[in-house]
Amino acid sequence: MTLHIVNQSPHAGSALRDCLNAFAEGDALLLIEDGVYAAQEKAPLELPENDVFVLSADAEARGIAIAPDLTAIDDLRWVTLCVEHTPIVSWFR
Amino acid sequence: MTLHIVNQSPHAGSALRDCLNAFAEGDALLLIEDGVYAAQEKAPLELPENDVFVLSADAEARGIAIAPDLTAIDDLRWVTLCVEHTPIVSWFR
Amino acid sequence: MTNSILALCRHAPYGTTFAREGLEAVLACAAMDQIPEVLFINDGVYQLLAQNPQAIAEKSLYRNLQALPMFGVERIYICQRSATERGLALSQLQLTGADVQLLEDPGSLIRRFDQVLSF
Amino acid sequence: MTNSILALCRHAPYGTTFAREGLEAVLACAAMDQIPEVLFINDGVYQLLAQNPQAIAEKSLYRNLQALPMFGVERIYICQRSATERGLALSQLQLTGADVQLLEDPGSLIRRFDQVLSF
Amino acid sequence: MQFTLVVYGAPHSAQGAGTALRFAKAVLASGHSIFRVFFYGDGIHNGSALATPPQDEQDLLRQWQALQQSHQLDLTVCIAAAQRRGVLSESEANRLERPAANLADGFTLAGLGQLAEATALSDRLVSFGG
Amino acid sequence: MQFTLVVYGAPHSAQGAGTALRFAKAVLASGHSIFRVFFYGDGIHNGSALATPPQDEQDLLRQWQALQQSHQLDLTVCIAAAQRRGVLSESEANRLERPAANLADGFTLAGLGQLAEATALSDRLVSFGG
Repeated sequence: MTLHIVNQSPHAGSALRDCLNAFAEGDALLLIEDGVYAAQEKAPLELPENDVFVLSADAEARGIAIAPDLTAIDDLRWVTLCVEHTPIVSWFR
Repeated sequence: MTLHIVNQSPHAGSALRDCLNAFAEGDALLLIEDGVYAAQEKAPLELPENDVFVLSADAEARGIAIAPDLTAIDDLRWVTLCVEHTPIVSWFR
Repeated sequence: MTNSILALCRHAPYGTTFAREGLEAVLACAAMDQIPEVLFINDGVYQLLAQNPQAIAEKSLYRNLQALPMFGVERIYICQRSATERGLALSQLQLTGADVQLLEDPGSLIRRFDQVLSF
Repeated sequence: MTNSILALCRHAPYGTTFAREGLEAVLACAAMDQIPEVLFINDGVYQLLAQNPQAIAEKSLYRNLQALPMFGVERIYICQRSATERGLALSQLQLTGADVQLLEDPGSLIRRFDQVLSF
Repeated sequence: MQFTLVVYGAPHSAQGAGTALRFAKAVLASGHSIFRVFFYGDGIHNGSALATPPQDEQDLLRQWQALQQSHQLDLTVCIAAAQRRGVLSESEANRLERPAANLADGFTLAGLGQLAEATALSDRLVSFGG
Repeated sequence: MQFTLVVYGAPHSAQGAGTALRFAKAVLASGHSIFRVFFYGDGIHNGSALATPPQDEQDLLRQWQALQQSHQLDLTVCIAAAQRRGVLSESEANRLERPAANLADGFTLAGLGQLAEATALSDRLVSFGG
């Protein structure tokens, strides 16, 4: 199952929308960098119900409160996610 | 009256939408670089009725057919547009 | 007579350097007595949300923005639509010592200026 | 056994260098007998629209893409949704010598591969 | 009229670098003058003497240099943005104890005050995104 | 497991450069190994020896170099992307008749074949956007 990584703000760029259009059942999503703006409660795009992760360093940096149904993770857990999934697809710029 | 310049694809980034949200009556819009993808007939965003210009070098480069109600211009006409307007605002990335 | 200047701050902090380098340019203008007015719009409104970027080894842009009023940059606007779309209230977007104003019509603000710097 | 590779081409030509440098990477993989399959998706579908970039002093990416089948890169997909959203028909998006396939479900294609290179 | 151009795009990365050059030529061809071209953000890479594009790609550096010579253009590279990104003059390389300098002939390193001045004093300012 | 990292972001321009470094540290801290870090596109600027960030900003170059030394990391900079953008080794600078070299110690210039090989042979590939 694929791990999708999105680093772009959902307001500024299409990366998250593009990713969700290529999302398959059972895939996981990780929001990093400006991607964490999609992790707020009233974010513009609806996220998958399961397996959505948020890099906590980036959320904290930006002062973002992560919606309760998402999972905040650190860098080590990110590595584990990569071990658990294949392929890994980055959506950027 | 303001001249707005947009260089981003309307599918990939928010620059054009952001620009249109800050557009005032009588302003002019110039689409350059990947912004010319908004100049096609079935583009995703509705453009102002008047004073929308498209840099023809960029449209030609990308193989884009410019919608008939828009004005294709060359670099010299772009300079004239800048002389005729103030301020000039670029919306990018 | 020199030109009136508006700085248009459109980008979120940290993801790119537009926000940081925009602030540096605004402060440089102010230091030359070419004091710009500043409009935070689109993802730029996130610059004014309190931040804690230690974990990504960055300086706090939010804290550095607080220097604007000390440099005489006091006319600071926030695009209302941008804030609302992002679920942000004016009370969350503050600069100490500045009268931050919500703006309904950015287009009519922009055309008041001779020059606009985009960041 | 080496990994299967998908190249995900998401960017329009010319505005940035992702498209050009993506093509170079795909050709390099093919030259090493690690032949990737290629998915044009999002603004990447514009790479397959005939181009004439002389006026901006660029080489034609479109023309260079035609080299893909000669290097053995023959499994080439276009995201149907991306093409439709941009008003493009399959007949406008062709590579000489390749059987370009329209793809309805990019997610299930992607997960067939071991590695995905994004451009 | 006096134009100032602000360039945010790096060559061989964003089209804005090439667009700015074309616009500069059009300004001069129209009989206007250029007060300053200010390279900021990633745009500072336009001033790198080491960029060596393949033969069949355009060489923006030589074109900027030719324009600078023929029109005495003021090509100013923001010193703070350039330091961070590794474009240094001889004197900066010495001062910062770095092993080499790579600022191209025809370009000058200077502070953001030059952007402020150009914004205040030129008739038109046009920015070229990254 | 063997990881390959592909870095598209330039330091002091896109956060991806710093994110890649943090991820590399986490990979090593987790007991996995790094097959290669491949710097492509604007990411090649990570290999510039001349980048001199202000004292109060992070110095990614020194951190990559320290990691390279402690873990014998393979830090490969794409030679074609680097030529275009002006990051050259001594031998490239000589060959291309450029006035200076600026590739940092610990980094190696090599062709895109190194990306192909790493993609084919490592267990996981993670890309860091610009």
